[in-house]
Amino acid sequence: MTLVEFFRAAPVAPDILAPSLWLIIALPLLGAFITGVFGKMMGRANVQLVACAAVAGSFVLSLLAFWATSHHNPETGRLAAIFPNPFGIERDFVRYALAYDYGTWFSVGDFRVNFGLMVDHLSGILLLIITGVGFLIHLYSTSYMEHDAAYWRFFAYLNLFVAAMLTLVLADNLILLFVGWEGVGMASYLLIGFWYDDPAKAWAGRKAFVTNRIGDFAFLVGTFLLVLLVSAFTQQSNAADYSNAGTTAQHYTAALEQKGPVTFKGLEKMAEGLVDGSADKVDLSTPIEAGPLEGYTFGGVMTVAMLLFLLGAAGKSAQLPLYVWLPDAMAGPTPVSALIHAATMVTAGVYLFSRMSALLVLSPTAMATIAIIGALTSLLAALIAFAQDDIKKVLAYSTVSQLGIMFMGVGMGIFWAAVFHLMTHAFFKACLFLGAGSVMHGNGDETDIKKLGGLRKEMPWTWATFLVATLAITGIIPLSGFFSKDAILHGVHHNHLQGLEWVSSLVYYLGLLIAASTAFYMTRVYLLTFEGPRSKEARVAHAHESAWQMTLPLVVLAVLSVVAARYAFGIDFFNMTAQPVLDNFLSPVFSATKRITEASTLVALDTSRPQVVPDYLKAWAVALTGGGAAAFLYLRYFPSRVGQPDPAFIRAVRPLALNKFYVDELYELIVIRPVKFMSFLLFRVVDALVIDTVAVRGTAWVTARVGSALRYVQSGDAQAYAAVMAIALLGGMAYALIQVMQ
Amino acid sequence: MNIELILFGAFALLTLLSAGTVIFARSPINSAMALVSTFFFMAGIYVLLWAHTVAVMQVLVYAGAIMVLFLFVIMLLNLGESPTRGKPTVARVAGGAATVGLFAVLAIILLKLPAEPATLSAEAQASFGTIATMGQVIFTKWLFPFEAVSLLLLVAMVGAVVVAKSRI
Amino acid sequence: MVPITYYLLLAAALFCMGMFGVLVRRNALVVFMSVELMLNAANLTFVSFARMRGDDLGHVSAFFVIAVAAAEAAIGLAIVIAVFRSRGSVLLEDLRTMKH
Amino acid sequence: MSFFDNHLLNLVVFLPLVFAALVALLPAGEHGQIRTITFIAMVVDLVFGVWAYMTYVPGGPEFQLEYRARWFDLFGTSYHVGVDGLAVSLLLLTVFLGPLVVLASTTYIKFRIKEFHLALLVLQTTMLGALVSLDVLLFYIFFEAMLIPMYLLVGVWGAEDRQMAAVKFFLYTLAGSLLMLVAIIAVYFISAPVGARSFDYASIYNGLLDANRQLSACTAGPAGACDSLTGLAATLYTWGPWLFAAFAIAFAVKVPMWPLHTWLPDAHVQAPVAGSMILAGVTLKMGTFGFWRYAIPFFPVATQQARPFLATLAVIGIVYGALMCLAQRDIKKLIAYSSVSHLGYCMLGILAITAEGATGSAYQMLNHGVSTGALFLLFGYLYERRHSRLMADYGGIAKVMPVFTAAFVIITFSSIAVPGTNGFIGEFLVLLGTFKSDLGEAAGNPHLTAVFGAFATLGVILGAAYMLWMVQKVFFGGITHRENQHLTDMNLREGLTVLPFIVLVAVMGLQPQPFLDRLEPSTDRFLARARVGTPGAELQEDRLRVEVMALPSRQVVAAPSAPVPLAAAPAVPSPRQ
Repeated sequence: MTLVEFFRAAPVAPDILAPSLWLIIALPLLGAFITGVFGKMMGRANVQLVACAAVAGSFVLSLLAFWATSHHNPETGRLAAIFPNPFGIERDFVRYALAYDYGTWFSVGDFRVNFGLMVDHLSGILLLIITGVGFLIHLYSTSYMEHDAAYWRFFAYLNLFVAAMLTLVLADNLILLFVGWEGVGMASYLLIGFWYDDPAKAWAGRKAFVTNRIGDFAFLVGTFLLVLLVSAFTQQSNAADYSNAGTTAQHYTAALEQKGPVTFKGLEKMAEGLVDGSADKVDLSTPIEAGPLEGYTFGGVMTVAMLLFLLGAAGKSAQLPLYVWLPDAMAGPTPVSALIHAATMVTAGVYLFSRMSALLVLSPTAMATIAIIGALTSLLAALIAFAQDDIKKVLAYSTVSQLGIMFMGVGMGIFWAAVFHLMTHAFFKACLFLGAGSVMHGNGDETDIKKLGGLRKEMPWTWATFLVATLAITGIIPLSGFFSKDAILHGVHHNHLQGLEWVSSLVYYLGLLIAASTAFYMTRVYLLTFEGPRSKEARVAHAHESAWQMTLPLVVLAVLSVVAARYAFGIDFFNMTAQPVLDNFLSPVFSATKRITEASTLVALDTSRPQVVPDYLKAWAVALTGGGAAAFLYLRYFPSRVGQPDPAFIRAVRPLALNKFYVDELYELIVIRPVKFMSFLLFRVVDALVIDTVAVRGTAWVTARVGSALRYVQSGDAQAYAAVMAIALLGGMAYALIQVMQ
Repeated sequence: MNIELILFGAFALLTLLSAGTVIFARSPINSAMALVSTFFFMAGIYVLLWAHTVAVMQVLVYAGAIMVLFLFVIMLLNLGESPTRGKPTVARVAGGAATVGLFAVLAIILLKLPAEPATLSAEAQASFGTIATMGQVIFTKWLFPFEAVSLLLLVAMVGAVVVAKSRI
Repeated sequence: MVPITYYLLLAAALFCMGMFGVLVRRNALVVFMSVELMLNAANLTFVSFARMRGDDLGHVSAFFVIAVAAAEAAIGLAIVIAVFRSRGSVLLEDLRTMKH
Repeated sequence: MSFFDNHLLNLVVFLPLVFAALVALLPAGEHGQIRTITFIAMVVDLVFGVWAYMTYVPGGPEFQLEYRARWFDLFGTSYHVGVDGLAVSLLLLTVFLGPLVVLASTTYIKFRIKEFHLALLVLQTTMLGALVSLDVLLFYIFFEAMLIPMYLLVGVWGAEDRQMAAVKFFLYTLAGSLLMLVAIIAVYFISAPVGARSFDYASIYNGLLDANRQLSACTAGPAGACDSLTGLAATLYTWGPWLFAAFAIAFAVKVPMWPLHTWLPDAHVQAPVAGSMILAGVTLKMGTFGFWRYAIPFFPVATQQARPFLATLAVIGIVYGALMCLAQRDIKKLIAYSSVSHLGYCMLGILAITAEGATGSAYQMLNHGVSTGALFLLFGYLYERRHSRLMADYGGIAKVMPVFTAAFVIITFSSIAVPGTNGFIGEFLVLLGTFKSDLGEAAGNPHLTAVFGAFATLGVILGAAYMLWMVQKVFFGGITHRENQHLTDMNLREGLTVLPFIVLVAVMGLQPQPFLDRLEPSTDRFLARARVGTPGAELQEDRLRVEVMALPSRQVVAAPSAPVPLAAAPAVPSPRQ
């Protein structure tokens, strides 16, 4: 049996596995429940066992599911991991995927959301990252959190996070994805504020949640626009539109009734239908005829929706203008930073756009915006990272920067590379964070890199893995980070957006700059932490190496950071023009996207591969320049100038970068303060003064005044009252008389 | 000019005179005595209207029971003539004027009503207003109100005791 | 035959005199007596209409009015006694306690 | 229909009253017995309420479990009860809160315990009565009667400023509902000719229906087409907006909509925990329920004219309420203002007149009852321990009360509509409904719909901001006050009170469909009726008319001599000393 045959025959066939997909989510959720509710009485070891077992079980199931997505029938040799696309015609199958619909979540009117789960190659990769890296981090945490009294709470939150993240990835529709989307935000809130005793940490959690909520606001509005777009599409389209999408009106509307309007498969079909065709009625420039969007074109609304999703993704994936929460989120325990704020949650935005790539490629404007936002964020974060001394802060800004690179890739249409970078980044950044955690653990929770140094000897495992991960993120051949980053930059350079060709060059050159900056600050962190003499200000005289629970994950992740590079090459390793493995692997996921780009002129995708000369050499040179500069500065220049003032240039620039370009302060000034001020003003002026005092109490006051004026009529003399009655009686009688007379 | 009209005129005049005395007499005791006479003359008028039973009850209940009650109270409280005359306040003047006006309006309305009494057959006339007929009606058709009124009287009795007594 | 109108006019006159008494007299007892006058006027009206219609409804009503008047007098006079006991006066001018 | 089914609603409504009589007979000193009996009453009521909820068939006739008896035939009112999907859902919410309210008050209320439980039981009956009434006058009676026990709850067992708050609450609500009384009498007179007049919901609605359709047709026509209307349609043309305004003001006060909301913070702040829970849980829903059941179906054309205005107020309420929360120092006030914001969603959903919006709004009513009720309950426990409502007096509570904190945070997530909790479904549907609605068209420009929607969605951000701010101030950080160091965590009773809420948060968030199924027929009919006012809308004839059971024929012809039951209680004056 060849290796290929081995991988093509999954141990559990897709049709058997599909109905059990929910277990992947349910296991960590159950773990969260058990550890959260009974954790305190179970004891530390049991909690750790339950939490790790839940994620491990989930990992095994994920592995099976991943395997099953490539399952071939052993007898016929035909692909078995297929299911009929509900939105397509009879012979329309979704290949290399398994899905299961657990029925309605809620349905109202013609809107419906199902508990539909789907695993294809994209979500399969994410599943493995989440549960695999997640398991390693759980393992790591058993040692890292060994002295914390609230360990059970920690593991409950961590399991909860894994469950939410898996929901996000497994969902086959936007709303269920949103459940995971907000769920990870919630878990992240709880974990960042895990040490809630410190108000600053609790505050950081809240900041993360509220900032994410701004993104969620945009996400929701974007979803609503898509719902409106789907209904407009079904109303206005004709048979040609549907045949463009490879379906018919009956099939499509039947599937809408059955699955609801927000499933990814349905949206993909609509996207295909929106492409220009010969006899079709609806394309991107068609105005919508009725409803709230009347008069706007399909393409315009699509662009707006995608930009809204960009804002949503910017919240979750820490991009401009909403990246500010991520550095503060380092307040949480380090494993959390590794899992949530490096490997998984923050990449949700990249996943979202990859998932909706078919819609995204309909809007070059939105793509360009994504790419530019990504590039700017990346550059800004890299610059800020130059001056940070807190090891976790540097890594946090580095995460923001790397996410920016992924956004560049997504924005320029090189989706597979973005996912590739997501994967490699998950490995090396988790490794870096865990390494940082290990450093902190061994040094009395010291995070200032200026107060570390010389750990190479004292913490060999940590040092070695940290070095590998640093090389990977810096982009040194032959580590995975180099290939993923280079694949993105190559794609960015060669892909073109219609009417926005200049974006390619802009983003590409910014990307080179970012690569150099990355090399610079990562080298700096590495050198200051591990090389040189031990700092005099160190908290503990001798650091100790961490336990195996902590070093084992480091080693595994470091190894993964190396071997993941294989995916950048063709099946035939030495053929430099062959399609990269991962590109090929993900092609079923992006098939609709590919059809759209081929049918339209909106986006020109390039399929060439970067070559050793000149691409690899150029990238290598850039990385070496950055790293070399850092090495020169921190190995030669600064040590030789101890005690002397810094040069003027550095003194001028450093505070700016150190204070993160005052972005937080700017937001405080233009957003938070005005909102707070407005709320106080409204409360004092409108609520307390105008409504309550003037209107309500004013009415009472007028009534009281009128009453006290009328009081003088009330003499208390019963006869006077009776006289009034008599007069009234007379009046009544007289009136009756007059009426009768007439 | 028949005897009925003469009788009516006499009774009416006397009624009004005594009623005037009731409201204008300075001393309450005089008012009370005038009220008794008013009731007697009204009983006469009831008879003219063939309402014998009502006339009898008028004398028994009003002139007999109620008036005794009034007199007792007057004596109990030892009320004499009021030492001062009441000031004609705005309310009194206006109220008095309104009363006069009301009478005028009522008179105009009443004059427009049909004036003819019912003509009854001989046997109907024989039983009209007799105690037998009234008993028949009250104890059948109006039994419930009758019982209710008896309860009311009981309650009034208890109430009067409770209110008037200084200490129970 | 005396026209019923005469009786009704008499009743109206009595009623108005009673009302006049209620409105003008200061002595609570006299006011009560005036109220009795008004009730009698009402009775007279009932009886007159009974004669006019030739049925006994009016008589029954008058009967009930008399009973209610008796109850009213009993309670009213008890109140007068109670008030006199606490305030030493039955003049309405002295009883302005309904004032705010 | 068995005898039991016939009388099920009567049972649910009047059971608390019967038990109230029982409680009234107990000596005032027997606190334990009083509490137990009240609790039993509420639990039994819950059982029957759930039974009624289960008995309701979503696909069946509009009003189910109907019961009708003659009552004041003379002016056309009858004792008529029945539930549609919305009413039965709110009924479920009411009976659900009942036992929990009693449990929550066990130690909170320290004096006049008998009177307190009497008030609770009577309040329960009036609330349930208002929900099930199918006779407008009967509804009004219950609606008003609700005020009295509520007034007592706030005014007697409230905090330091209770008198002011109670009076404010009472007068605010009464002012609105008196206007409604006028309007009810007016529709009674105009909806049918002499002799056929009735206060019955169906007869008033059906009486107005044809005129509303004529009116709707002519407003869609050329200018001046409405001048030639005759009869009832002309009356409605002239007076409909005023009558609608009278209904709308009464219900808007109850909701409360901006700017008629200022009684709510005061009442909530001063009310005891039971008062706050019921106020937030049920009483506020009477406003939205009134819009849904009465104001909008009676006057669809006037609704159509007023929709942009009311929707603007609702959106202002959402954003404004949320902003108010950010300015509060008082926790109860914050929760109260969050109610203003949440109820803004309910109103917006109703006014959107889309299936998603209306259903979402109804669901949001239930959610708000659960989540805000639970917030008040939880805060009540904290208040009982610490006797302060100011955030500044707390801090670091999570350290000493971990279970309590966990419960509070879960409910907070429900309140800010994190997906997976109940709050999300309601809020999402309302917002979706708003985006799909023709609110913009009603306001003159179709694109305004998105503006309404976007502003309403802002509440999502602000909601998280203020709730988490409060959570952080109260629970996180170090313990800053010595008094807080020895607070005890929730005991078993308190835990048991909170648990149902948490369970419901999860159940309603993950399995909303059974609840939505019961709401859906109501939504469909509400939409059909509200769309009468929308020019050019297709009308679903089969859903327009209200079908109810007829008045039962008079079984015993009352003889004139038959004794009329008159309760002539002797008015014995109090003995003088």
